[in-house]
Amino acid sequence: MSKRRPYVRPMGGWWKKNPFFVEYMVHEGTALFVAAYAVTLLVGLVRLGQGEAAWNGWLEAMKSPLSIVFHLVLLVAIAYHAITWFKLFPLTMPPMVVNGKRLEPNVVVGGGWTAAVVVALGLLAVVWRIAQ
Amino acid sequence: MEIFKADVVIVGGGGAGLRAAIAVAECDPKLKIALVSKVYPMRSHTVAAEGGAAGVKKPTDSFEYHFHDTVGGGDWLCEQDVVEYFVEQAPLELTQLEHWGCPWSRTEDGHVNVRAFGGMKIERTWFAADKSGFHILHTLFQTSIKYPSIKRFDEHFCVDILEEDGRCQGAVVIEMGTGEFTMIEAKSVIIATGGAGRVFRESTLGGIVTGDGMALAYRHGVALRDMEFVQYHPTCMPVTGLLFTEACRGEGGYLVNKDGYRYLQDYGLGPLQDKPKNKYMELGPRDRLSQAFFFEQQKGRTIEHPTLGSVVHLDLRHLGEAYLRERLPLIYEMAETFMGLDPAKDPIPVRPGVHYTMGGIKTDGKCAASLKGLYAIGECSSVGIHGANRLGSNSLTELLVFGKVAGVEAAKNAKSAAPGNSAALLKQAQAVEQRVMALKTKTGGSERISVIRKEMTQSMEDGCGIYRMEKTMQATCDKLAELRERFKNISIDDKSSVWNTDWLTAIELDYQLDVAQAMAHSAINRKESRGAHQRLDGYEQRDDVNFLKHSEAYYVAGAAPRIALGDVKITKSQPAARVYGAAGEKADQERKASHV
Amino acid sequence: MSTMKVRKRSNAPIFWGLFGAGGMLAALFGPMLVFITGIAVPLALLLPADTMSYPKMLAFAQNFIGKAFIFAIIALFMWHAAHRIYHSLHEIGIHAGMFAKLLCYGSALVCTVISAVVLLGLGF
Amino acid sequence: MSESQKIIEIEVLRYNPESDKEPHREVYKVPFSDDMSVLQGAQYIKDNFDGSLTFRWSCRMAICGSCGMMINGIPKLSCETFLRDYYPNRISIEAMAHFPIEKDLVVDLSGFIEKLESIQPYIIPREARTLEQGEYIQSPAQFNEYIQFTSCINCTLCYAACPQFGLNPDFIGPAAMALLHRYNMDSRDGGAEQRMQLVTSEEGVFNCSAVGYCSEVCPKHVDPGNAVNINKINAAKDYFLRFLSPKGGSK
Ligand SMILES: Cc1cc2nc3c(=O)[nH]c(=O)nc-3n(C[C@H](O)[C@H](O)[C@H](O)COP(=O)(O)OP(=O)(O)OC[C@H]3O[C@@H](n4cnc5c(N)ncnc54)[C@H](O)[C@@H]3O)c2cc1C
Ligand code: SF4
Ligand code: F3S
Ligand code: FES
Repeated sequence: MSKRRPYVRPMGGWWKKNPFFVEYMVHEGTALFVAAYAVTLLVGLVRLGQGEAAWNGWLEAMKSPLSIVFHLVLLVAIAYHAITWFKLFPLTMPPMVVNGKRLEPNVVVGGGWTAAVVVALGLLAVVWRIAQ
Repeated sequence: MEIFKADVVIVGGGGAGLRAAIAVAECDPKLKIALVSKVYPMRSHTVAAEGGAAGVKKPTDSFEYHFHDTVGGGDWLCEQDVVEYFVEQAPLELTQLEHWGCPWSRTEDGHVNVRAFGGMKIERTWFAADKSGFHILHTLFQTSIKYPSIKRFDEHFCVDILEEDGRCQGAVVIEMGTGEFTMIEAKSVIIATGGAGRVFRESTLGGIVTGDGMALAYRHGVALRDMEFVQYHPTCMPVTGLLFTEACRGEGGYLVNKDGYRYLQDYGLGPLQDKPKNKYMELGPRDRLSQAFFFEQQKGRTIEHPTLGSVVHLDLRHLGEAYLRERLPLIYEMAETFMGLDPAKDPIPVRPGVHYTMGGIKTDGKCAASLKGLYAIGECSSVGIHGANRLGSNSLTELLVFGKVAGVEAAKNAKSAAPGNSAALLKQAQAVEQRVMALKTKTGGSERISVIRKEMTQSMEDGCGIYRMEKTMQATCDKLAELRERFKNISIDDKSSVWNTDWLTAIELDYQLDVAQAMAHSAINRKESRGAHQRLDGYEQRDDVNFLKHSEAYYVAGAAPRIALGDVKITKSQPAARVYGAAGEKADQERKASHV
Repeated sequence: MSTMKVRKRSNAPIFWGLFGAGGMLAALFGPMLVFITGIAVPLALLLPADTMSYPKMLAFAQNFIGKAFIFAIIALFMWHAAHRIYHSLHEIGIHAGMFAKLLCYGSALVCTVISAVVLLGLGF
Repeated sequence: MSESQKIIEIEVLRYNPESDKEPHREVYKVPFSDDMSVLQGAQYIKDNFDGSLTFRWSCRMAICGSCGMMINGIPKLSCETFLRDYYPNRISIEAMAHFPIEKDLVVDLSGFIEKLESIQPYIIPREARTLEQGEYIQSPAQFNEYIQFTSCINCTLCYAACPQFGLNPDFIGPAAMALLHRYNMDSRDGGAEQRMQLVTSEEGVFNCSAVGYCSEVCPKHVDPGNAVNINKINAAKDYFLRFLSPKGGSK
């Protein structure tokens, strides 16, 4: 009979053991903040549907210091999501070929970041236009 | 003991073994094939081959040229009829590999490209960057998966072949993961276990290159032919022996001594060439280049490195980083990681190291050994194409051409041979098991395996190096006899069953000692200088009268091998002076003129 | 030897597709939206104080494009988050199985439905 | 050996299935020189201290793929990792993560080999060609589509790096997917559709959560994580478009 007795090591706490994995968990963790923001917006939307008074109440709540701090945290977390999202492009996207040459990973990432900044400023501009 | 009934058993999953397995499977899908390898097949040492595989490709080339390069390169110790067959099959086999997916490097127009190699008149080396062996091996391995009749015994270690009724009829293997034995019954047995260069100290070879199959056949009375011819590759990494492929020179690298002088021009390889020119300078054959190193060292013109010892420089700087990264990426990385230098900026210190065993299990042109039912292919075999010195890139092609031949022959034999006597075979296999187990279970030994191995490799290097002398060869023979004795007294630390590499290493060492003896005794017996066998003790010349002969070493239990001489098959190329460089070109022209 | 097992097709592409779309939207619009709705407007920075006044927002939510935008942001953010959170739970060793799956994807679904109902209720 | 010999401490995770309940650590003091690899350190231990220390190795030149280990917790080829880079600290070596340990540094690779076999890693010709017709023609652009994915040496470091494989050993994993992708991208091959079933299956690409560490540790720059992720896109296309295409995608 075989004397083999393969030993399987437990996986517990794997994500704490390597800085690479810690970073991974942090960027995965941004999802909590994305969800929190979506819920905040959803509440706003519901309030909007309930009429002007309800909506204004929501707007007031958004002005509370707690809310401001909360949104600052959201801003950081979601910005981090945006940064890492594009940083993963060389991994998650097919290679981009321009003139028969593959784009370097850092060009791809840089391109993604630039696009994100342009879109964000565009959004701000549109909102600003509408608000006038 | 487990029993597995196959039609063909192949011991060795390198390039040769895999090609043979596919050939059997394609011959007849009903034949059951057992493919045994002590490492997963894609780890076999074929994986390390860098430069490429030779086969006529260019319109300016011809079978004729490839034939003459090979026979002349082998110093006329080749079986010329076999070489003829070889050169004709080469392009077909290389194309076959392309169809199986091998990513050969290509020209801009999408055809397979060829590069220059040492001792070759025309560029005819098919290459896949500088990972040719890697790609060949992986292509073969992956292709082999297509055939359901190939049953692999990965990480199974072959400890003996079975002989019954004057026929070879199977093999006994140990499953490394459990330490358990299996008898594989088969009508045909193909040995494809690779070279034996690890009996030397500094070598380009992987740890598995221990000559197992050679020793197995040898112990069953099959001759080991031309074992004294051991190739030193001129450009190896000092200490580790890792290889810087000949393609470095094929692509235009220079070899320079401590004065920055391209010394090869002093050794009949000149005149000096700026661009790589076939058969000139750095593109001379390996034996000549390694010998030139030896003399440079004697003259005190090598570079004395504090930790690396005597070296010369392989200078690639003038080729530029971009070109080097494209054509020699592996070399570039190796220089960076292992030596911490940048080949585009620094010359690489190199010196010769043991690289290839020209000799091996004696077979006929169809890969059949003298024991019926037994075949041998690849580096462990001597089918007769390398003679006294192998030309770079002929060996990978050999794996394919003769792997296929052996597969076809073994299949034929398996279909025609009568069934064996299973009971008798099992009895034999059980005896083998007992003998091999005894090595592990015995107690009271005092010799460490590593110590014996170290003494063996050092002694082989001292006695059977690039240049040889009676006295040192004798010392090596004596040392080996002593080590054979001491081996009986080894101790094995590990007594367990699962993955007992301590035990397997001891079995390998046993094989190595046999092979080393065959080499040393063949060498001392050859009183001339030819190809890779060069003497400095009064036998500096080639002696065609007495030694245009193969050496054949026969096993004698408990004693030194018996060495006999065998005939060489000469068809169309009569022995001539072996010259390169300008002299070579002149000789070529004269030969042509005399033919007209 | 090639053995062709019959394998079960994974349904992951649906969730993965929603995850990817949401991740992309969050990366492109997320930070600026948070800034606008959560910081700039409440603090009247940069933008006029009435940027998000009831009439303006109502008009926006009644406009076809505005509706689609709001819906996409809320729903896809949720699907993105649900997918990641579900996986992370599994990764850190909380194998809540079906429960976690229901909790994560279920809340995404609930949010999606609510936002759709409200948006439709606001009329065109 | 000279007297100025440096000594490094090597801590090895050892496991003998026949006598140990679970792995334990042992420390060896190994004299070393600057050109010594971690593999040579292990060999030194085996040769001089304990012949029972067990590990795989062969080529010593980072091409056979046998010598992978966790070195200070990071999957690496021990033959191209040098002791000098850790000295004077203690260095720890351990069998590759996520695989069952057979003995000491040797892990069970049979699962990986089965995966490799399951992807049909051979040319399924797009169009037949005889040897007499010579080689297939492949333009530089076609060649560049797949060549990177041919460089995999099957060292399985990427599996030791991928937590998703650790969590679900059935996941087909990075290297096998890279090889699958290699054949799909080869202009000579027409088997992509046959291989799709595996890609889209429950063992397939969607086990990957784009951790990306596989590509990070790959010694041959195969970027297996990219192969996995590109095939998520392919699989998703197959999933949604199967109703449209006449053949109905793969079943
Ligand atoms: C660094 C290097 C570069 C080279 N470059 C070139 C080149 O550019 N061109 C060229 O033509 N040639 C080259 N060569 C030579 C060529 O690569 C080899 O001669 C050839 O690959 C040998 O192939 P093989 O199939 O005979 O053996 P291997 O590939 O060595 O395979 C041997 C097989 O036998 C198995 N085996 C051995 N013993 C046992 C046992 N006891 N039980 C079970 N299985 C066993 C092993 O597991 C392995 O699978 C090079 C060699 C080296 C070392
Ligand atoms: S993809 Fe890279 S890390 Fe993974 S097995 Fe292949 S070579 Fe090793
Ligand atoms: S690490 Fe694993 S999760 Fe994906 S990107 Fe690589 S396969
Ligand atoms: S020993 Fe071959 S890869 Fe390290």
